Amino acid sequence: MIVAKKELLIKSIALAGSSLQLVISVIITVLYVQLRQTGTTDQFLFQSSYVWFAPLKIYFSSGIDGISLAMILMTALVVLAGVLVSWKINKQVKEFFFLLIVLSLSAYGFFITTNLFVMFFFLELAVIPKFLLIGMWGSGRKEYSSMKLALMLMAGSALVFLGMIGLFYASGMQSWDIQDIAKLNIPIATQRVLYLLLFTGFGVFTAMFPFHTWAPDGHSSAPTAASMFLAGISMKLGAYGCLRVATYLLPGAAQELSWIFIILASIAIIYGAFATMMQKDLKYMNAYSSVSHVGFIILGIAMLTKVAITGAVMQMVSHGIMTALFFAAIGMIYDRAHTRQANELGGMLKQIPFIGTAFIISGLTSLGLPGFSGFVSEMTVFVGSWERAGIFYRGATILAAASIVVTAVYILRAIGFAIWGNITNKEFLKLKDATWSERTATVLLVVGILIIGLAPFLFVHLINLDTTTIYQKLISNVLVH
Amino acid sequence: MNSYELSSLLIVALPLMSFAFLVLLSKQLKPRVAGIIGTLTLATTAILTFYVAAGYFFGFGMENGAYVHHIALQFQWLKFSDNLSIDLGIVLDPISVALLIVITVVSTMVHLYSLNYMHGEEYFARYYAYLSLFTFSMLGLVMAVNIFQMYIFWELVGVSSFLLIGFYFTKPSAIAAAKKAFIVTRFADLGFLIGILILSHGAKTLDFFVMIQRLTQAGSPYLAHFTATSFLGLSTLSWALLLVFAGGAGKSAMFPLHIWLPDAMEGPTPVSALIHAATMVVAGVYLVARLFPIFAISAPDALLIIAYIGAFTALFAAVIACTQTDIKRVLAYSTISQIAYMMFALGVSGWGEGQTEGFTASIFHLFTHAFFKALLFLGAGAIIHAINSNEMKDMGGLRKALPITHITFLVACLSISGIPPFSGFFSKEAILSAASHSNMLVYYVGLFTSGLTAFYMFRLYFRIFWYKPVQDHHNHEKHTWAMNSALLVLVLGAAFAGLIPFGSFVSATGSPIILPFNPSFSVVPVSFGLIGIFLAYFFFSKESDRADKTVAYFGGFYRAAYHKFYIDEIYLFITKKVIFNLIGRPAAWFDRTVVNGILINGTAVVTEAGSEAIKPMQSGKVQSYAMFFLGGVLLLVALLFIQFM
Amino acid sequence: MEQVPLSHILILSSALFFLGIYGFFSRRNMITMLMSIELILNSANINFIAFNKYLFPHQLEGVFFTMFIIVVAAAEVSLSIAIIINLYRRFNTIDIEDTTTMKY
Amino acid sequence: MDNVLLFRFEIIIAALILMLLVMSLRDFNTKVTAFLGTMNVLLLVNFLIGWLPMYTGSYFSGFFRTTDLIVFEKNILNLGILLISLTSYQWLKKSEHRLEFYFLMLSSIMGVFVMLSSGHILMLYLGVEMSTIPIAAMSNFNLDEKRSSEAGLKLILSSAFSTGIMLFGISLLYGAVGNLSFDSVIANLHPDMLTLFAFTFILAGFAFKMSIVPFHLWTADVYEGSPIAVTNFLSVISKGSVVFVFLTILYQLFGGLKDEWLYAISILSILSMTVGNLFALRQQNAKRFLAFSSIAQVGFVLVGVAGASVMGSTSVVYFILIYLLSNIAAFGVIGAMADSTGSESLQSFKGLYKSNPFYALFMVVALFSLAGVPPVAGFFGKLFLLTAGMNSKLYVLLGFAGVNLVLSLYNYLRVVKYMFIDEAVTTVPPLQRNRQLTIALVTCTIGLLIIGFIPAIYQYIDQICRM
Repeated sequence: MIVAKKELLIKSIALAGSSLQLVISVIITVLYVQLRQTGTTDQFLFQSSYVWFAPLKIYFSSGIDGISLAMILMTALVVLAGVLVSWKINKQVKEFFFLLIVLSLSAYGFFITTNLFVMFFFLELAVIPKFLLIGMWGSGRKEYSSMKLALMLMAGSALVFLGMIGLFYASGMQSWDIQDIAKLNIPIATQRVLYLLLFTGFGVFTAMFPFHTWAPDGHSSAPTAASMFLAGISMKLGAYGCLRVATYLLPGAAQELSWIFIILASIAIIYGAFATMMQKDLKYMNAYSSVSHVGFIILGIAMLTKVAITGAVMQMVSHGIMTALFFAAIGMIYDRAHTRQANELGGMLKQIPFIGTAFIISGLTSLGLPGFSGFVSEMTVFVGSWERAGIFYRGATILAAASIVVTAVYILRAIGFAIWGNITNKEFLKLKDATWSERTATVLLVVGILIIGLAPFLFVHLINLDTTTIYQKLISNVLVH
Repeated sequence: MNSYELSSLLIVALPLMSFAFLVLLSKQLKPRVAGIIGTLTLATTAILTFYVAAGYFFGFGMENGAYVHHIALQFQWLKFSDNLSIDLGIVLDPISVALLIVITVVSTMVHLYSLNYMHGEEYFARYYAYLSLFTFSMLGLVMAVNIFQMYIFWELVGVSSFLLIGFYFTKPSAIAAAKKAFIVTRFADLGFLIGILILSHGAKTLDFFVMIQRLTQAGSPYLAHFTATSFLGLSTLSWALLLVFAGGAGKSAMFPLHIWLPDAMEGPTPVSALIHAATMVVAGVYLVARLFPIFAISAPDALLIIAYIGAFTALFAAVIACTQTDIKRVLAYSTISQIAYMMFALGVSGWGEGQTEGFTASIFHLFTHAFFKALLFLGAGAIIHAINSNEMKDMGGLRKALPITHITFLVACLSISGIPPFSGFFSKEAILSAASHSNMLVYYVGLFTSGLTAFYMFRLYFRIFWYKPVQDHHNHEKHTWAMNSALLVLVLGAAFAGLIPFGSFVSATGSPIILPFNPSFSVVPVSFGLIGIFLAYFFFSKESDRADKTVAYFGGFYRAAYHKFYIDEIYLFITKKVIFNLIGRPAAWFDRTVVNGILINGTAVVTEAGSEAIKPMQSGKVQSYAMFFLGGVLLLVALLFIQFM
Repeated sequence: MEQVPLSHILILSSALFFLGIYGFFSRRNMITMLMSIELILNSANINFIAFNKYLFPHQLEGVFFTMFIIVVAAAEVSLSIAIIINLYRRFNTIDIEDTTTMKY
Repeated sequence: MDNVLLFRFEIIIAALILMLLVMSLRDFNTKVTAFLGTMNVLLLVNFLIGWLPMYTGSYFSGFFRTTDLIVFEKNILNLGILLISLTSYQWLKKSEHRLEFYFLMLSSIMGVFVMLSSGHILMLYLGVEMSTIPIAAMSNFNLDEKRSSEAGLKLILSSAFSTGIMLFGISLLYGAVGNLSFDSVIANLHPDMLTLFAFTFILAGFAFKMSIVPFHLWTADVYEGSPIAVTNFLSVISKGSVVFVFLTILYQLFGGLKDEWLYAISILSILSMTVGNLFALRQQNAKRFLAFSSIAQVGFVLVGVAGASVMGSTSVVYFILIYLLSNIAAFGVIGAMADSTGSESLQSFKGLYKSNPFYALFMVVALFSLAGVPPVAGFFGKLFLLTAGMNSKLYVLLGFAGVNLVLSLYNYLRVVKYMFIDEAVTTVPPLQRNRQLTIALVTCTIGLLIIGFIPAIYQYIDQICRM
C-alpha cells in the first residue's frame, strides 16, 4: 500500500518534470522565434558560459540555434511520451525513472552546449543509463544486448573524443568552443583524419552501417521507454554530432571524403530495408527500419547541399517522433499480447483499435505518407541530394529513393499480419485497449508528427538560418595545405 | 477571392472536413447519421462543382477565344530552394473542371448507394470517412498546381484506396489485395518520383504551368539542356516523362502494372465503382493530359510509346475479360481495357492544328466511361447484393427479379459497346477516328478491341439476365430507394453524356475544336460492336454447349487467357523467389552472421583468445617474473638506443 | 707501483652483477637466491667505490652510498630471512617452486 | 627553526611511530576500540595539520627539499592512509596485531615522504627502500596463511632484485655524473652510453614499483595474497607515491633524455594498458581483478606522462587523487564483503544491489570512476590524461588508449552487471556496517562525485605544477 503510494508519487514527479520540460522548451521556442523576428542574426542565441576547467579552456558554455532547438523540442516530446508509456512499470520504479531523467538531461545538455568537451561529457553520460535500463528492465538476451550496446557506443565515443582532442590542439589548445573552432582554417591533412574519426564515432551512435548492430539487439531487449529514447533521441545525438561537429567544423575534409559516408548511407538504407523485410519480431523490424531511416539522415548530411542538410535535420526530428510512436505502439501490444512475433499476433485492430490505429499511423509515417512527417523530410532529402550533379550522387539518391518501395512492403506486411486479419489466439479476446497514459502519449506523438507533416514551412522557417550558416561554411571553405 | 474561387476551395475542403468529423466522432455517431452526413457533404460539393463549372465554361474561363487555366488559390507549402518549392493550390482549367464533375457526381452517387449497400456493416462510419478521404485526395490531385502537389495527393489517393480495399480487414484475400494494390502502385510511384526529380532539376521549377511553358518554348535554355543529353536514343526529357508516365501506368493499371486492379475488387463494390472504375484509375490519364504539351511538343517519341502500350493493354485486357467468370473481374478487365483506350487516344494525339482531337477524345471517353462503368459496377453490386455471389454460374435469368438493375445494366452495356446513340458511342468514335488519322496499327487494334468489348460485355449481360434461370433463389429486388436512385441518376449520364459537344469545352490548346462525326466512318466500328453483341447472344442467350465447344476449340489460348496469361505467377515468382529469397534473406543473414557475427562478436572472441594467450606470463614463479623483468630491461635498452642512434 | 685500470674493476663488477642475476634465476633455494641478490648489490658497491676512487677522488660520495647500501641490504635480508623462516616453520619448505599457489 | 618545520610531515609520523612503540610496551592496544579510535583520530589530525600553510625550500644542503606540489602530494597520501585505516577497521578489530599494522604502515609512509622530498639520489634510494620493506612485512601479515607468506616472499625477493638492478644503474649514473644530488645530475647529464644504461636500470626499478608491464608480474600475486588493507595500501599509497616521484625523476632528473625516453614510455604504456585489461578480463578474485585494473590504470597514467608537459604532470596528480579515492572505496566494499561472507570472489557480488543497495551504490561509483564514466571524477581524470598525451603527438599511443577505454569499460561493467543485472547465486546477507567504514566510503563517494565539478582543485594542481 505504502509502496504503491510511493511509486505513484515518483511517477507523478517524473510526469510533472517531463511535462515541465516540454512547456519550457516550447516557451524557449517562442522566445527564440521572437528574437529572430527582431532580426538577431547571431548563430547561437541565449548564450551563457561558466568556467569549468579554466587551464584546459573548458567552459560550460551553452547556446541555442534552430537545429538544436528542433532537437530539444523533439526530445521533450519523446521524453514526456516515454514517461507516460512506462506508467505501468512496477519494478524498481525509482531507479527506472531516475535513469530516464538522466538520459533526457544528457540529451538536453548535448544539444544546448557549444563546448566540445561538455558535448562529449553529455554524449557519454547517456551511455550507462541505457546499459542499466536494458540490463535491469529488459527482456530476452538483455545481458548480451546491453553489454554490446555499451561497448560499441563507448568505442564510438572514444573515436569522437580523439577527434575532439584533435580539434582542441588544432585550435592551438586555445578553445573547445564550436564557434571559435569554426573560425579556424585547419590544415586539410588534419581535417581528413579528424573528419573520419568524428564522423565514424558519431556514426556509431547513429547506428550507421556497419556499426549498427547494437541497434537491433539493443532495441529488441530494451523496455519500451528505453527503445523510444534509444532510437528517438540517442541516435539523434550521433546525427547531430555528425552535422554540427564533423561536417560543420571540417568543411574541407567533408567535401573530400563525404563520398565514403554517402556509400555507407546508401548501403544502410537499402540493405537495412531488405533486412527489415525478413524480420518477424516487430521490435527487430522497427530497429532495422530505423537503421534504414537514419541512413537518410547520414545521406542528407553527407550530400552537403543546403536542401539535403535541411532534409537531414527534418528527418532527425521526424524519425525521432515517428520511431518513438512505433516503439510505443509495439510496446503496448507486447505488454498485452506478450509476443512481438508478427505472425503470432493478428486482429489487433479489431480487439484493441486504438493501439492498432497508432501502429498503422506510425507505419504509414515511416513509409512516407504525405501529411505525416516522414514524407516531407524524405522528399527534402531526395530533392537536396538530387542537386548534387554527377552519376555517383544521382545513383545513390535513386538507390535511397528505391527504399520507399521496400519500406512499403515490410510496413504493409507487418500491418497485414499483426494489426489486420482475424484474431487467431483466443487469449487475445481478453486484451484491453490503451490506458489513459498510453492514449495521451500516443496523441502527443501523433500531434508532433502531424505538425511537421502538415506545416513543414514552420519547421523550415525555424532551421533555415542555421542550415544556411552551415552551408555557407561548407562552400566558403579555403583549403590550407 | 471571388465566389468561384471560394466555392472551389470549399469543394476540396468539405470532404476533408467530413472525413475529420467522421473519424473523430466515429464512435459517437449513429451509423445512419454518419452516412447521411457524408452523403450530404458530397452532394453539396457536387452542386458547388456544377456552379464552378458553369462559371468557368460560360464565364471567366474563356479569354479571347480560348480556355485558359485559372489559379484559384496557391500558397507555398514547403520551400526547398529559391526556385524549387512545393506549392499547394487549386487550378481550374477544362480538364480539371471536367474531372471535378465526374468525381463529385460519381462520388455522391456512390455515397448515396452505399447507404443501403453497406447497411448494417460494422465500421459503417469509418467506411464513409474513408470515402470522404478518398474524394478529398482525388479532388486535390485533380486541382494540383504543382507536380509535387499532385504527387502528394497521388500518394494519398493510393493510401485511401489501400484502406478501402482492405476495408474487410479480417478477410485474408482483402488484406492481400490491399497490399498488392499499394505496393504495385508504390513501385510505379518510384518512377514518378524520380521523373519529378529529373524534371524539376531540368526545368528548375515544380510548378506545372511554368514547367510546361519552359519545356515547350522553342529555344528555351531549359529545353535545350534537356534534349542535349540522350540515353538509349531517347532524350533525358523523354526518359523523365516516361518515368512520370510509369507512375501513371501504375495507377491506371497499364500493362504490365495492371495486376493489382482485378484483385482490388476485394473491396466493397461501391468502392470499386468509385475508385477502380470512375476516378482513381484515370489519374494516370489525367497526369499525361496535364503534361500533354510537353509530351506532344518536346517528346513525341515518349508519346508514341504510350500509344503502343495503351493499344496493347486495351487488347490484352479485353481478351482476358472474355474468359473471366467472376463478374466484377470481367468489369475490372474491361476497365483496364477502356482506360488503355484513353491512354492510346492521348498517344496518337499531336499538337499541331487538327491533330489534337485525340486529346479531347481521351478526356471525353474518360468522362463518359466514368458514368457507364460506375453504373455497371453499381448494377453488379445490386446483383451481388441480391444473390450473395459474384460468380456467373450462380446467375441467370435475373431480368425478372431485378428489373431496374436489368434496364440500367443494359443501357450501360450498349453504351460501352459503342452503340449509338448512347454516350460510349460518341467518345469511342472520336478516339478511333483520331487513331485512324495518325496511326493505322493502333486504329485496327482499337477497332478489334471494341468488337471484343461488345462481346464480353454482352456475354456478361446475357449470362446474368438471360441464360438458364437459377431457381431456389430468393431473388426479389432487395435494394431500396437509395440504390435505385443512384442507378437512375447514373443511367442518365450513361445514356446522354455523349450528346455534350465536348470538343468545344475541352481541348489540348484550350481553343474549342469540333470532334469530327461522319456516319460513313462510324459504320465499321458499330458493325464490329453489333457482331460482338450477336456472338454473345449466339453463345449465351440460352443454355447451350456452344460456348464450351468453342472454348475447347481455342484450347491452350483460352486457358492462358483464363489464367490472365500467368502475369500474376511471374510477379509472384519475382517477389517471392527473387526479392525475398535472393535479396532479403541473404541481407538478413549477412547482417546477423557477417556484420554482427564476425565484425562485432569476432572482436570479443579475439580479445578472449588474446587474454588466454598471455596467461602463461603470470606463472607464479618469482624467477620467471625476474626473467620478464630482465627482458623488460633489455627491451628498454633497445628502445632507448634506437632513439639514441 | 701502477694501479689496476678502472676497466678491469668495472669488468669484475659487471661479471659479479651477471653472476648474481644468473644465480637468482637458476637457484631454487630461497637463501641462495638472497645470496645472489647480495652479489648484485655488491657489484653496485664495487662500482661506487671504483668510480669514487678513480674519477672523483675529491669527494667520498660513492663510499657513503656504499655504506648505506650495505645497511639497507642488511635490513632487507633480515626481513627476507624472517619471511623465509616463517614459511619454513609453517609449511616447511624453502623451495621457491613451492610458492606458486597464486598464478594466472 | 623554519627549516625544522620543513619536516613537519615526517616529524608527526615519527612521533606517531614512537608513540606506538610506547603503547606496545604498555600494551595499550588490548583496548581495541579505544586504540583504533585514537589511531583514526590521530591520523585525521595528521591529515588536517598537513593543510596548515608551510614554508617551502630545501635542507641538508639540498638532500631534503619540499615544494607546494610535494606538500599537496603528501596531503593526498595522508588522506589515503586515514581512509585506509577507517576502511580496515573491521579487520583490525579481529586481528591481534593491529598495533604492528599501524607501526608498519606508518614507517612505510615515512619512507614515502622521504622519497617524495628527496633532493639527492641517496635519499631517494633510502626512501624507496624504507617504503618497500615494511610493506613486505605487512603483506605477510597473516603469518599462518600460506598465500600471505607467499605474497610477502614474492614481494621481498622481486623488490630486492629490482633494487639491485636499480642500484647498479645508480652506480653507473654516479660514474657518469660524479655527484648524485639532483641539481648536479641535471647539470651534468648528457646522453651517452653510460648514462643511457644507468637510466634504463633506474627506469626499470621504478617501473617495477609502479608495476608497469613487463615489470608488473609480482603485483597480482602480492595483491591477492596480502590482507585487503595491505592490498589497499599497496595499490594506492605506494603506487601513487612512486608515480609522484616518477614524475620528478622523468621530467626533472632525466628531462635531458626526453627524446630518448618518450617512445620507451609510450611503449610501456601501451603494454600496461593492454596486458592489464586483458588479464583483468578473466579474473574472478576481486583483489586480483583490481590488481590488474590498477596495472591498466598505470598504463593510462603513462599516457599523461608521455605528454611531457605541465599539463601532463597536472593531469597525473589529478588522476592519482581520483584513483586513490576510487580504489579505496572499491577495496572498502570488497573488505566489507570479505568480512561478512569470507569470500573475495566477484561471483559473490551477484545481485548485490538487491541485497545491499548501500554497498552496491558505493561500489558502482568507484567502478565507474575507474572506468572513466561521467559524471564520476574518473571520467575527467582519464580524459585529461589523454588530452595531455596528445601533446607529444603519439597518435598510436592514443589509439591504443581508445581501444583500452573500451576494454576496461567491459571489465568494470562486468562487475556492475553482477551487482545490478544478474540474480544472486547465494543470496548475500545484509553486510554488517560500522561507522568508520561508512564514513570512509561516503567520503570517497562524495569526493568522486564532486571533484569533477569543483574547478578549483584542478586549477590549484595546475598552479602548483607550474612552479
